[in-house]
Amino acid sequence: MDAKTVIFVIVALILAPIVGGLLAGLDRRLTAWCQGRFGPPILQPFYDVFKLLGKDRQAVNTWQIFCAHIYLIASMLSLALFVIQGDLLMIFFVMTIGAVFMVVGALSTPSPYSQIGAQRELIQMLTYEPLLVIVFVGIYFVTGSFKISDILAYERPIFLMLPLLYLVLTFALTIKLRKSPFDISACHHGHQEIVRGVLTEYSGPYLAILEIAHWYDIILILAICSLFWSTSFIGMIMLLAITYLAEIAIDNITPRMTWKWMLTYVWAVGITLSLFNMALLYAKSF
Amino acid sequence: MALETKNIAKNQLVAEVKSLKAQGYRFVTMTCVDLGDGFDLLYHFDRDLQMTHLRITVLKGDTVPSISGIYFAALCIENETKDHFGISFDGLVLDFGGHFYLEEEVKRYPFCKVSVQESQAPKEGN
Amino acid sequence: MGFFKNLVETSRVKSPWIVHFDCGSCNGCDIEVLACLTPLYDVERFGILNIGNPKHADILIVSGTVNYRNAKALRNVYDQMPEPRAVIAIGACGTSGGIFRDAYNVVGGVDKVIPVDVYVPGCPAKPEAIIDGVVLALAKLKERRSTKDTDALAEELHKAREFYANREDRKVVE
Amino acid sequence: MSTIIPFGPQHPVLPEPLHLKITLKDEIVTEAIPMLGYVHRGLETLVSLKDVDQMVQVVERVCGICSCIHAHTYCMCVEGILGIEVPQRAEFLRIIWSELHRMHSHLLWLGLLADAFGMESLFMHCWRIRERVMDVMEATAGNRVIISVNKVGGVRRDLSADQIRWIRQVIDELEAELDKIKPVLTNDYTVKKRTVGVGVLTKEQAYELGAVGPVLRGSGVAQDARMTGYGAYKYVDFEPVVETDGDSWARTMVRFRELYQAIDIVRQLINKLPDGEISVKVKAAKPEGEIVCRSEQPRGELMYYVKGNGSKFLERVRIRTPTFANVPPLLAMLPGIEMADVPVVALSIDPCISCTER
Amino acid sequence: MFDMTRTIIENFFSKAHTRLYPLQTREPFPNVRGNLFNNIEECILCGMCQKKCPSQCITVDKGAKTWQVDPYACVYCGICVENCPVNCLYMESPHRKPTAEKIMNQMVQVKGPEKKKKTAEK
Ligand code: SF4
Ligand code: SF4
Ligand code: SF4
Ligand code: SF4
Ligand code: SF4
Ligand code: SF4
Ligand code: SF4
Ligand code: SF4
Repeated sequence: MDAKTVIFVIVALILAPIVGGLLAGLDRRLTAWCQGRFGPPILQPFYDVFKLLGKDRQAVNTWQIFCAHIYLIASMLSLALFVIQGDLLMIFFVMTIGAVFMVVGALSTPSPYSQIGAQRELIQMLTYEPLLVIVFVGIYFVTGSFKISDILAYERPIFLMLPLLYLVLTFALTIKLRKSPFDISACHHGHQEIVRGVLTEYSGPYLAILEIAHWYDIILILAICSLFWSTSFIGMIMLLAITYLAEIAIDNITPRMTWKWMLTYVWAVGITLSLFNMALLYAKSF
Repeated sequence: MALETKNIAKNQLVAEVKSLKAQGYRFVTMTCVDLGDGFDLLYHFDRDLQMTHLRITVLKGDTVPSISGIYFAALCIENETKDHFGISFDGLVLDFGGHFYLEEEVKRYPFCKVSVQESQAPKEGN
Repeated sequence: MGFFKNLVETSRVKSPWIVHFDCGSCNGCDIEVLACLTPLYDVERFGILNIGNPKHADILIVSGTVNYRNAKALRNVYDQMPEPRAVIAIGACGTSGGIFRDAYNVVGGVDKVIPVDVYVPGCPAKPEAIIDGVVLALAKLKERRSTKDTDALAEELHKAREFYANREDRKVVE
Repeated sequence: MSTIIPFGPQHPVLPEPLHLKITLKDEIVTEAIPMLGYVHRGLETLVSLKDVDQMVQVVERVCGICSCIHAHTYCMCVEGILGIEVPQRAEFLRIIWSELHRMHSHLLWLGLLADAFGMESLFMHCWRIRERVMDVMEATAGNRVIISVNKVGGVRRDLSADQIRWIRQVIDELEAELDKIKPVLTNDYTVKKRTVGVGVLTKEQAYELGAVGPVLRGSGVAQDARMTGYGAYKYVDFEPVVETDGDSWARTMVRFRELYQAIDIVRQLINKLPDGEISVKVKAAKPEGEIVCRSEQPRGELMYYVKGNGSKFLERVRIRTPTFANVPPLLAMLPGIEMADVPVVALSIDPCISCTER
Repeated sequence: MFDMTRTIIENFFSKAHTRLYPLQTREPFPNVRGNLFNNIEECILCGMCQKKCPSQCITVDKGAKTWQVDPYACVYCGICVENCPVNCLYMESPHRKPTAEKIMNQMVQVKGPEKKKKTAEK
C-alpha cells in the first residue's frame, strides 16, 4: 500500500459523509418538491447531526454505545476497502458486521419498539443480502473476478450486460436508503407504527453516529452501483442520478409494505430477474 | 316535545332488552340522570332510524343488571356510568373497576350532584 | 472548541425536531399543529421534523388541557427528552385550561405539570401562530446548554420536579 | 414469544391519545385492550356552570373536527324543547357548513390514513386541497376550525352572494383534485395491498356491535342519520353511500365517495338557498323537558340527550359520539391482524378520542 | 402501482404551494375573530360581556374602572362582542402573538364614555 492509496483513503473517508449529507439534503428537498412543498435547506442533514452531537448523552446501556461505534467503524472500513479496490465479498462481509451490531444494540434495550424494529431490520438484511451476493456473482460472471481493480479494468460498461441485475441492486439500495415501500424497520421521519424502529432507543450523539454511518453506507452502495458504468465518468454520473431520482419517485408513489410482502416480493422478483439476466448472458456468450 | 319512554322495573330490564334484540333493534346508548335520591337510567335503541327508549328508576346504592352480555357495545357505557355515578352493574364483561376514565386523584362519582359541588367547592372558594 | 460550540448552537436553531403530545385537546389544536407540516405552511423549511419519539426531540408541543390521567403520560414524555429542550403550550386549553378549566377532571394548563417556555393563545391557535411560537421557542433553545455543560440545568430539572410534585397546591385557580 | 406493545397515548401515526395495550405473537395481534381517559375532561358536568347559550360554545369543543355539527345538534335539541322554528335560511346555512366540515374531515382523515401506511405524498396532497376548504371556513365563519356559527335560534353569520360564488368555485376545484387521486385509491396495487381484506367487519358484526357511519356503511348496511331529514336535508336528494366488503378499503371508499356526495349536497343547497332571516330572537331560554336528537357526523351518527329543568342551566346533557359506538367494532377487528396493520385498521374507523371521552 | 406518479410530477415541476410564512404573510380575511380589544373609553362597565362569556375570562371592575380579559383562556368566540350594549368591544383579524409569559390584557378607564354622560344629562 503506497502513500497515494493512503491519501485516497483519507480523502474518501472525509469526503464520503459530506457528499452523503448533501445527497440526503438534496433528497429531502426534491421529496418536498414532489409533495408540492418548499422543503428544507440542502444543508439540513448537517444541522441535524451537529445538533444531535450537542445533545445530552442518554444511553440505555454501554453495550448500545459500543454497538453504535462499531457500526460507524465497520461502515468506514468497508468504504476504505472499496477505495483500495479490495474484494467485493470482503466489503460485503464488513458491511454486514456493522449492520448486525446496530441491530444487536437495538436488541439490547428493553423497549418493545426497538425490539420489533431490530427484528424487522434483521429481516430486511435477510432480504437484501442474498440479492447483493447474486449481483456480485453476476459481476463475477462477466468480469471473472470479485476484485474491484479487475472490475474497473473491464473495458465495457457492465450495465449493458447486466441491466436486470442492476434493477436487483436498486432493490437493495431502496432498502438501505430506508425508503418506501421498504421502510419497515425505521424511516427518516418516524411516522410509523413502531415509532422509529431500530433507532428508537438511540438518542443524541449516538443517533448522530448512526446517521453518519448511514451516509457512509449510502455512498458505498452508490459506489457499487457506479461500478456498472465504470468506463466513462459521465455515464457513471448519469446512471447514479437517474437511479436516485427513480428512488425518490418510488418513495413518493408507494406506501410502506409489510415485511412478509417484502420478503416474498423482493425474493421472487429479484431471483427471477437474476436468473433471466444470467440466461441472457449465457445465450449471448454463444 | 316530550320524550316517549317505556317505564319498566329493574328486574324486567334483561327480558325487555332481549326481546328488543330479537326484534332487530340496535343498542344506541344509555343515559343516566341524577334525580337526587335516585337515578333515571334511559336505554336508547334504534331500528331503521326509529328510536325506542326504556327507562328504569333505581335508588342510590342499588346494583343494576348489566346488558353487556346481550349487547357487547354496552360495555363502554356501563363502565363510564360506573365511573361517573358509582352505579354497580352485575355481570359486566370487562370491568375497569371505576377507573375507565378516572384516576385516583379524582373524587368519586363526579356526576352526582353532591359530588359536583364538592369538587367545585375548593375551586370556587378562592 | 469555540468553533464547534458555535456550530452546534447554530444547528440547534436550524434543526428543531418536535414531538407533539395531545393531552385533552379537542383536536382543533392538533389538526392545526399537523397543518403546519403540510404544503401550505411546510415547517420543514425551518428544519422542523415531527419525530414522534421524545428521545429524539428538542421541542415538545402540547395541545389540550391536562387531566389527571394524561398528566402522568405528559410528565413521562417530558422526562424522556434529553436537554436542551423547550415546551410550547398550544391553544386556550394548553395555556390555561380554556373553556374546560372548571370541569372536574381538568387540572388546568400545561404549566401546572411541566415548565412551559412559550404560550400560544387561540382556540384553536392558527398555524401562523404556532410557527411564531416555535420561532420564539428557538430563541430560548439557543441559550440552553446540554446538562454536561452546566449544573444550572440540573437545578432547573430539580425545580421542575418539585413544581410537578406540588401541583396539588396550585389546583386553585388564581 | 409474545410482546406487549403500548400503542399510544403519544404515538406518531395516531395523533389521538388512544392507548391500546396490544399483545403480539410473532407480529400478529392476539389481544387489544383499550385504556381510555387521556382526554376525559368531564364537560357534560359543565351544564351546572354554563347556561344554555354558553353551552353551545362548550359542545363545539367536544371535538374540533366536526364542531359545527355538535353545536347544530345541541341547538336542535334546545330548540326542540322550547318549540322554536328556525328560519329556513338558517337551516340551509347550517347544513352548508356541516357538509363543508364533512369535506375537510374526510380529507384530513384520508391524509392521516395515507400517513399511517407511509405514503407521505398522498398525505400532503390531501391536506393541501383541504386548505381550500379551511379558507372558505375562515372567510365565511371567522375561524378555521371551530367556527362557532350556530346559536340557539339560528346562525350567527350570513353568506353573501360573493361568498356563495366563491364556495361554488372552491368545490369545483376540489372535485377536480379528487378526480386526480381517485385512481390512487381505486387502482393502485400497493395501496390496495395495504387496505383490501385488512380489518374485515362483517355485516352482521357491524350491525350487532353498534357500528355507525362509514364503518357501518362500509359493511353494507345502508343507514345514515341524514335520511331522517333533519335540518335542510329534507330539501336535498341523496343516497347513503354503501360498500359491501367491510374491510379498510371499503371504509376508505365510503368516505371518499362521501366527499363527492358532500360536494353535490352543497351544490344543491346553494342553488335552492332561500332568502330571509338567519335567526330568531330567543329571550332568556329556560327549557324544561327531555329530548333526544340525532345527526350524521363525518364519523357517524351523533346522539344528544338534553334534559332541562326550567332554569337557565340545563339538568343534563349527554352526548353519544360516533367513535364511542365504533370502539367495540374496533376491538373486534384487531385480533388476528399484523402489527403493521394496526394503525391502518385503527384509523379506518376514524377514531376521534376527544369526543369519545368528552 | 404508479397512479400517484402524475401528481408528484406535476408537483415537482410547478411552483411550491408553500406560503413562506414569516417572510410572506397573507392578508387576513375580514371579520376573522383574531384578537380581542376593548375601546375602553367607550365602555360603560356594565359587565354584560363578563356575564355572557362562555369561558368566564372577562373581569369587569366597576369601582376600579378596569376591564380585563385573560387572552389565554379566551376561546375567541366573539360572544362578548355581540352582546356588548355599546359596541365598544372589537376583534382584529390578525392572530394574537405567542408570548413567553402569560400577560393579561387589562385596560383601565381614565375618562369614561362621553356619550353615556350626555344621554344621562338629557
Ligand atoms: S414512512 Fe413517512 S416518515 Fe417514514 S420514510 Fe416514509 S414518508 Fe418518511
Ligand atoms: S384551545 Fe380550543 S381548539 Fe384548542 S384544544 Fe382547546 S378547545 Fe380545542
Ligand atoms: S403522525 Fe406525526 S405528524 Fe402525524 S399527528 Fe402524529 S405526531 Fe403528528
Ligand atoms: S369524533 Fe367525530 S363527531 Fe366527535 S367531535 Fe370528533 S369529529 Fe366530531
Ligand atoms: S381521528 Fe380524531 S383526533 Fe384524529 S385527526 Fe381525526 S378527529 Fe382528530
Ligand atoms: S359589555 Fe361592553 S360596555 Fe359592558 S363591560 Fe363589556 S365591554 Fe364594557
Ligand atoms: S347594559 Fe344591560 S346588562 Fe348591562 S347594566 Fe345595562 S341593563 Fe344591565
Ligand atoms: S371572545 Fe368569547 S371567550 Fe373570549 S372573551 Fe369574548 S366571550 Fe369570552
